Amino acid sequence: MTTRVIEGSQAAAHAVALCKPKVCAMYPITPSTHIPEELSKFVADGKFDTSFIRVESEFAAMSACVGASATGVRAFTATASQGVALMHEVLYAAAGMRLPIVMVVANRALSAPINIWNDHQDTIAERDSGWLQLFCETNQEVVDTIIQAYRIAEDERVLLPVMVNMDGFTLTHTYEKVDIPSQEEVDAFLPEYNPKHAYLDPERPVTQGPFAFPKPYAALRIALNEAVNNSKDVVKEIHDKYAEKFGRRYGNGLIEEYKNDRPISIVAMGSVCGTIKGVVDQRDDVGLLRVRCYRPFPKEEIKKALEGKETVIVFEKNVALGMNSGAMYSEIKDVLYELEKRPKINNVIGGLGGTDVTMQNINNFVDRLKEADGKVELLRGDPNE
Amino acid sequence: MTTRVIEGSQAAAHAVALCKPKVCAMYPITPSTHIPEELSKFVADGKFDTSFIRVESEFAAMSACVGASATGVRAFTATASQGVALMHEVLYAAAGMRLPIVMVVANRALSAPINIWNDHQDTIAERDSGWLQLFCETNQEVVDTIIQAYRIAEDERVLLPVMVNMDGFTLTHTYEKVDIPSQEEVDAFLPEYNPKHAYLDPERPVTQGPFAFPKPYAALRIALNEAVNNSKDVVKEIHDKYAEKFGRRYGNGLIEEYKNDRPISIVAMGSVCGTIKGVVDQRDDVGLLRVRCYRPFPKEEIKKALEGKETVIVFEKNVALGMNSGAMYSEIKDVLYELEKRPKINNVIGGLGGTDVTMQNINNFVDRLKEADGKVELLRGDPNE
Amino acid sequence: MNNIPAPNELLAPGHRTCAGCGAAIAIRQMLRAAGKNTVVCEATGCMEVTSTPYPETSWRVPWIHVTFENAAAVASGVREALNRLGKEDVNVIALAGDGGTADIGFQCLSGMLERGHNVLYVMYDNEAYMNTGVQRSSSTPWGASTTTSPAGKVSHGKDEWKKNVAMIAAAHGVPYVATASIGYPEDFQNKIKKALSIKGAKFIQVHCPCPIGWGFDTSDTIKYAKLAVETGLWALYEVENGKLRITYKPSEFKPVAEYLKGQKRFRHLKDDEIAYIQERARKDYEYLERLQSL
Amino acid sequence: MNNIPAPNELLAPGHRTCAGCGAAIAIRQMLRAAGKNTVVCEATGCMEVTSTPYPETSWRVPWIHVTFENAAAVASGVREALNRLGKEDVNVIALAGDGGTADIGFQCLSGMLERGHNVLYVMYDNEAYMNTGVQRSSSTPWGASTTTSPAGKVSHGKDEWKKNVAMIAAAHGVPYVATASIGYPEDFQNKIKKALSIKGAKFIQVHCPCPIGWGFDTSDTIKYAKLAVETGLWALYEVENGKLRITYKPSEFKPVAEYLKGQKRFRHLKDDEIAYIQERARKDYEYLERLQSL
Amino acid sequence: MTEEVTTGGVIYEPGNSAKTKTGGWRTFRPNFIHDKCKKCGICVKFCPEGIIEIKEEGAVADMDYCKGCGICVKVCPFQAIEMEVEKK
Amino acid sequence: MTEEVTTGGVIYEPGNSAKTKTGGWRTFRPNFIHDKCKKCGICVKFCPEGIIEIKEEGAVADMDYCKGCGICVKVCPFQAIEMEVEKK
Amino acid sequence: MIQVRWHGRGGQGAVTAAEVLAVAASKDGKWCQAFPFFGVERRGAPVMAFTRISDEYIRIRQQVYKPDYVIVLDPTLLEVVNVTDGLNPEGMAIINTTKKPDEIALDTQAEVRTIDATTIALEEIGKPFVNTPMLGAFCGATGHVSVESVVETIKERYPGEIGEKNVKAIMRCYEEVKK
Amino acid sequence: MIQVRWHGRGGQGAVTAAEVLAVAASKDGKWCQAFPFFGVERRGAPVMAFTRISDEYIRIRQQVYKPDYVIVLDPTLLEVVNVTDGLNPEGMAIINTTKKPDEIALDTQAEVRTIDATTIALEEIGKPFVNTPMLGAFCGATGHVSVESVVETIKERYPGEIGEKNVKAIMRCYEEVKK
Ligand SMILES: Cc1ncc(C[n+]2csc(CCOP(=O)(O)OP(=O)(O)O)c2C)c(N)n1
Ligand SMILES: Cc1ncc(C[n+]2csc(CCOP(=O)(O)OP(=O)(O)O)c2C)c(N)n1
Ligand code: SF4
Ligand code: SF4
Ligand code: SF4
Ligand code: SF4
Repeated sequence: MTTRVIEGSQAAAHAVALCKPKVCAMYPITPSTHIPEELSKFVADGKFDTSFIRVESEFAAMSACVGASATGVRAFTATASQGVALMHEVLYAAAGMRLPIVMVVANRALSAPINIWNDHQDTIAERDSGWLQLFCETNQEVVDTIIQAYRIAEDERVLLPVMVNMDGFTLTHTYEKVDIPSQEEVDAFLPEYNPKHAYLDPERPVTQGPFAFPKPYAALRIALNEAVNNSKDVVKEIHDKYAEKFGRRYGNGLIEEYKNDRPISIVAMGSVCGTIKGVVDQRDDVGLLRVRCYRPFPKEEIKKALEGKETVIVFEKNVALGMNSGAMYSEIKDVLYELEKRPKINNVIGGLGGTDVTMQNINNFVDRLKEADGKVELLRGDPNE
Repeated sequence: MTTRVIEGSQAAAHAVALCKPKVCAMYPITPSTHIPEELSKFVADGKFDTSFIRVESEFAAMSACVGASATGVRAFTATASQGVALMHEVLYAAAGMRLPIVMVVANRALSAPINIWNDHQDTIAERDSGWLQLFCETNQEVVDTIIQAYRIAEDERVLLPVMVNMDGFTLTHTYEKVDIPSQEEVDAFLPEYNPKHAYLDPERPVTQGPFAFPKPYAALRIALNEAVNNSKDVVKEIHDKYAEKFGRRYGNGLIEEYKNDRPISIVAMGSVCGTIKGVVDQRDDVGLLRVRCYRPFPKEEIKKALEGKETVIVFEKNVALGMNSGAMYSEIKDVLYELEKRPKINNVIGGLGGTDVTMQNINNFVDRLKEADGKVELLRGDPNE
Repeated sequence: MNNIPAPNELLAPGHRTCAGCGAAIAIRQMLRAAGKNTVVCEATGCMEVTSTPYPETSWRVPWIHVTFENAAAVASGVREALNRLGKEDVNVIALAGDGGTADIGFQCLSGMLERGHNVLYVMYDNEAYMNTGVQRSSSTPWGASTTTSPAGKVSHGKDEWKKNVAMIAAAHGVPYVATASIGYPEDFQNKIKKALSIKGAKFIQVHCPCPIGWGFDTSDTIKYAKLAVETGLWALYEVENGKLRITYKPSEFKPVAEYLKGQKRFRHLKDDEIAYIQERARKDYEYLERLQSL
Repeated sequence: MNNIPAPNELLAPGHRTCAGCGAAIAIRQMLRAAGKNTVVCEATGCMEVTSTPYPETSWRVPWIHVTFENAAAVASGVREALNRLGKEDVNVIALAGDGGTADIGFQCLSGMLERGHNVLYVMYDNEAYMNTGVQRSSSTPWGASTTTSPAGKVSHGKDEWKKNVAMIAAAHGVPYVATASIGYPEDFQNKIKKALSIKGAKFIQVHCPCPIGWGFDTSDTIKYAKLAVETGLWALYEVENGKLRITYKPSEFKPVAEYLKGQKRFRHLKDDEIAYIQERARKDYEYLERLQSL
Repeated sequence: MTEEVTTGGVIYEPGNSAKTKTGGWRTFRPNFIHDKCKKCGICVKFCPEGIIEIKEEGAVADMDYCKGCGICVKVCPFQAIEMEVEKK
Repeated sequence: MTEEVTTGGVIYEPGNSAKTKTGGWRTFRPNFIHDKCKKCGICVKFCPEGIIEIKEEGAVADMDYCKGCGICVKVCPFQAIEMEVEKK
Repeated sequence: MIQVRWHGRGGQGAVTAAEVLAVAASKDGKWCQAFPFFGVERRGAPVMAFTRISDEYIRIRQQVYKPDYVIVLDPTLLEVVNVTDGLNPEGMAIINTTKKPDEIALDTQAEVRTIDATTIALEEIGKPFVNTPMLGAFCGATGHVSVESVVETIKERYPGEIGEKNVKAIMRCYEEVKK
Repeated sequence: MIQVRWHGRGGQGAVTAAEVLAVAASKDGKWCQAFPFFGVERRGAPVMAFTRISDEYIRIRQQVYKPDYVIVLDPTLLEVVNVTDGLNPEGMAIINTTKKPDEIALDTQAEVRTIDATTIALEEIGKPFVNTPMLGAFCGATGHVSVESVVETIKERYPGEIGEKNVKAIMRCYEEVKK
């Protein structure tokens, strides 16, 4: 283990190299680009032994990862925004084929208009795809989560691809202290990938990605749905094992509660949770529920954490156009629907296209909404708004 | 007006030709292919005067539609499934650029595994994109909705692209009686497209699709969100105008209630609603709430229609993986969250990958779930299940 | 007796191609030449849909399909993974129809060729999107009637000349590019073997008539394959390290009309249109011979 | 005095390109030749990001950007729409960098060329993904160090030869393809004008050095543009209806080392590597001359 | 059709499509006339189903799969195959 | 930066980037020596900003926008432009 | 509502027959639906298509599991497909074959009628196109759709000589099946 | 917690300086954060970067609106950027310029110090690289980070002669700014 003051992207690259993916297929896109750049340096200097495929698009990046993973090796890619969007079709295919690819997404807004800064629209748009999604708050968590991600993905109860989401710029381009585990430590935690279900090998000719008639299709979707559901326990379990070995925890691996014994609870994801914690430390009426594992959505855990709250404020960085709210707002309401006594619940959409979310903003919306119910606000990005 | 027994795709093609789009850019994919084929015949016989672009992919199809629409002409495409998925990035761009393109989607399951039959996963995955989505029950409705769609899309309060969803095979490949309006009738209803906000013309050089910094980006997203919200009234209004002129109505244009004065209400979309109506006609405990306008989601209308129900059963043809439910289930719960007395609510996911949904299936799940609360079932596709 | 049907075939019977399918013949011939130490990465299309109706498969080699447009990119990943596993000797073949190659999969192909992965890409060219019901592809010949380029009152079928995918692939500077035809199996199979013996990215375009899409009797598949070559409409050549060589030239060309006439897709063509095709075929062949002399 | 800054320019000042940007020069030269009766459809890249920071734009002609990869497809739609509006006389130019053309936008380009829309596609070739910070594209030259093909202990920079996009475009059989350089504005502008006078799909690849990405002083942009041509590494030619013509050949070639040496991206190259480039440049030019004689 | 499925839809039994006897599609059947057969193997190369084998007695097709396309009939240089209406 | 936006982000004012004076980026400035200028116009063709005009007195650059790249200095065949440190 | 199931082989026109029957029923003033079994079948493979006919508007969209009538275009199908699956015992199977009903032991309680449509087609049309002739058989055997409407539909769709020939074949089947 | 804002031009190394300061602070046992203003600036355009330094773990992620210190690498920026925007009145602005503080009327109540880092850089490094020298100025003027840690960081990053030269420039600025 070494501690370094390092950019988020570099930290991610170190973690990836420690996981030893045999194939990395990547395409540059702001703000994820420093990850392939850093990995390219490792490769050019002979420090990282991988097939680095400099693909012609993100569509090809994900396709090559699918090919590599289906051949039985660990595969990696990183992207953002339009890159995620261009992968859309292949993302669904990768999950349906049950291939444990790991992808880091440097979350960024989607066009149009084009904008290179952070929000979560890019991966929120992939929430039905069957990919697990883990959202990180700090660069340390990015490192830890990438290493956990491969183990989760490759677990036989899961066998699904995993997205590690880190906020573009706010994490990718920020330097801060990060502990980087040693290769030995990671090797001990993460064994070699040795698939039983799917690998292309003339010694054992299998067919992958066939055509399915209605009934087997439905059966395969049902099995996929179950695998995604099952992965929740695995995310938790592997987070625990990692915590045991490396001494770092993020709540219970699924959600993190920070002073969440207050009457008001903010629900949020990603790096903004740091700023929210800053606000929580300043006042005594509000706590934080951070959703770390967004897919699968840890419904029971969230319900428990929010039961008995007076007011819930869901803060999110996406708009579900046509719902006039963020995507998670409906999901949290879904979860709380069954409660005997429902909290008041409101939605704040902020940080769109990289607009800053300040402590002032957070204090203000808590003050505005603590008595409200069913209100949805969209922030314009003024620091004092 | 002429009445014909005609295949759904042909009916759609007739409606499209009546709307006189100047550019049609299309790529074949089952089960939407008969639409471009039929239009190709019209073109080859000199009956339909359009630029028919035989693009190299759906990505290009939507891109060419964007180019054409941004030049100020009506544009059309039709696709399904993987084709919708491949357009994903451009769909968001088209909405963000506020271009009133109309697209017919012959809804079909998404890979993997590959399957060519109907479910709704393809367009459900685009529900945040800013596209309006109208789901049709019959081929007559497809015709009427396409004609309405252009007028909605081009309304200055809207200026957004519209998807007309028709179930693959169940509608596209089914022959039934359809009234086809005359060209004069349609011309009178649908004036020429004459955009003020966006057209490429050297006489008035505008810049479309620029780069936006955080604050203008957020402001543009907020404006987009508002436009999507506002479109609800326009969908209703134009449906009413159409009904006045052509004498056909689909509920109030947003939702359709069928004997929905019973204690149990099934909520559903698309052609399966016909079969559900068959069941509703047979029993006296259950009614139907058909969601015709899925985006924007008509929250108030749905709330009103479901208020006071004992049990709501949301039937849908998609899985929101990681939520262990369909996407609309959470949305309906969101809508009903605010009710003082919440109905019991359950979710049935069926029809995946073209598995048949029978009256027997519907009767069975109503019987199983009428007392239940919070149950989610996935059907395997057995006709007696 | 052997209990396994067609034991020497790497594409097992029971596949659901139409009777008389030329593409099925192409794949059989290809697999015979490639042998079982081969992984096939296939794009969506007739051959994929008909050969893998879950839980059945006709493939006796490892096979993967992901989407319509990414066979070459998937193959890039498979190749690199195999190399990392020390299986450099396994052949990787990317396989797609003309639509999956010349149109929607063209970018993945171009990227794969440019990066030079040790992959052989085989384009089976039945000259339209057959799986979805005979729509025009860029590889459809000029004048052919398809469901999206139908002959009609104001249309004579497809407006554009057939896209020259093999020459475009050759312009990528890869070590080996060839055209072939199922009517000439030895030529085709030699090319497959040669390609697989060369390291780097290779491309072979094999012409395979489709009775349904072209409109002829199921028994005439090979007849039309041969006629395409004998009329000079389909030339058999290879480009090795930039050097073009015609591998088979008919001693005398038959008139293109002989090829065109029996096919439904061409039956609307008028004499002057046939003459146009004849003339262009002659010129193109001449140009090819000039390239050969370069 | 006129109140409008640079009134004769169709790209207004105030754009945010780096000082000394070669691509900005290319666009200025292009617009001068094309004139104001022109619609530009641009891909994401340096030129797009720097010229349209909402609510500002540097464009004085109608301009549209949609995504990184679809300039050619958008242009296809714009072209057809203009035709339907009776504006056949308006020029449509699709514009993209080498990444947006040779890699991620290649399929849309190929489709547009194949269908033969009356569009001129201009690829401004600064030989890497500059907007995102100098990553390797397929148009990056062999041996160049970029952030994704960095020179390092076990790497000499990019492994593959520069993709020959112009010749690949020519293999599509379009009526006009040309290469150009900002160092030779008359040649470039003549080609733009000629291309716009021809109906159908046209392609021009213009070489434009980037001081940031290549690593040289901002004042040397034109020097390197010219050196590329004078060393024979970048040939100026056009292909009209299949006929290739070199439009400018230096009377004597300078050694490639003169071009390579001042640039940071090449400074790690060893003598034998430079010799390899020299040899390949010579051969490629010879081949071009043979094609010219065809 | 079973509803038990494999993880990711992987098919582990190579070539198990041979379970499906496409011979049922046939309306005509090739009749191999062994007297005329020279065992040249040409028909083998062109059969789309890959089901013709050269046996001692001459070329033999596995009629479980033969779809009756008639290609073999046309390519045989020795008229050793004839097409007949399938009699059922 | 205003938060009032146009529908779809369309920009209606062609070339309004001229509001932004990129002259502030400059650390060096070109000095046009009109005595030496032959008005050949070569510098005009190569300036990335498009801000050199040939006036009566010779070539003149609009210093509101000149980023000081120095290209004009290098391409002028008559050494009629020199680079100086920007004095502020 | 009556439900009809058509059995044929890819390329034999079962879907067209199902559709023409719907059009004809509509001419009789009825509501109708026609659709194929949504397969990926290739030329030669067994296929199915369906027609629903009713005096009332037809809402339901489910597949047909219990047809009232089954029409088989190709006798060779009897060996590979269970054509009477789910057939209404009060209904009928109409088979194109040279055989008599009792020669083809079908597993059904419904009535079975046979007709040699291939011979009729060869004689009248000159080609073994049996899908339109079998429409005549359906009209003759069941009376659910008027043969006049079928004839009218065929004439609209195939004007001229070819239509006339088809009509002759239809009428012959119409008459013969009654016997 | 203290917050530092760096002003420079694209290419002058403001981001690197912000980062090095964070690394050095970390060597002093502090928590730190460094990040650029996330722009699309090109070479030559004005850019900003930030450093946060604290004895406590730094959670917050918002941008810096009220810096305690402002460091300006390029005097020409004073005319195009409001470098003292939001500057803590108790804080300080440190400007690389040949001028005296009172010659450059800045709109701030905070202390202003100037240093001719360009000349020092040219003399010691031989090139006008002012970002590292200005780190010395920050240490000297504020004492929030030890110059030893900055020197150590620079030596690690630029081993050999170039590092030594930088260190000399840093130390000169460190001393001179105190005067
Ligand atoms: C993105 C996408 N678009 C369209 C399709 C529909 N589709 C599947 S196969 C096919 C045609 C394949 O044509 P070709 O590649 O020529 O192969 P063939 O069917 O002729 O064998 C089409 C259009 C698809 N599966 N995915
Ligand atoms: C789908 C997608 N992938 C990646 C990007 C990120 N991106 C934007 S511009 C660019 C590089 C552009 O390179 P090039 O086309 O060569 O133009 P240049 O920047 O050099 O002018 C990249 C990688 C994007 N916008 N969209
Ligand atoms: S990076 Fe290069 S191409 Fe991009 S603006 Fe700067 S100089 Fe121009
Ligand atoms: S082609 Fe004819 S002669 Fe040759 S093996 Fe086949 S049947 Fe026998
Ligand atoms: S008829 Fe066709 S399928 Fe049958 S054996 Fe001959 S070639 Fe093969
Ligand atoms: S290049 Fe020199 S001589 Fe020519 S116009 Fe410019 S300044 Fe004058």
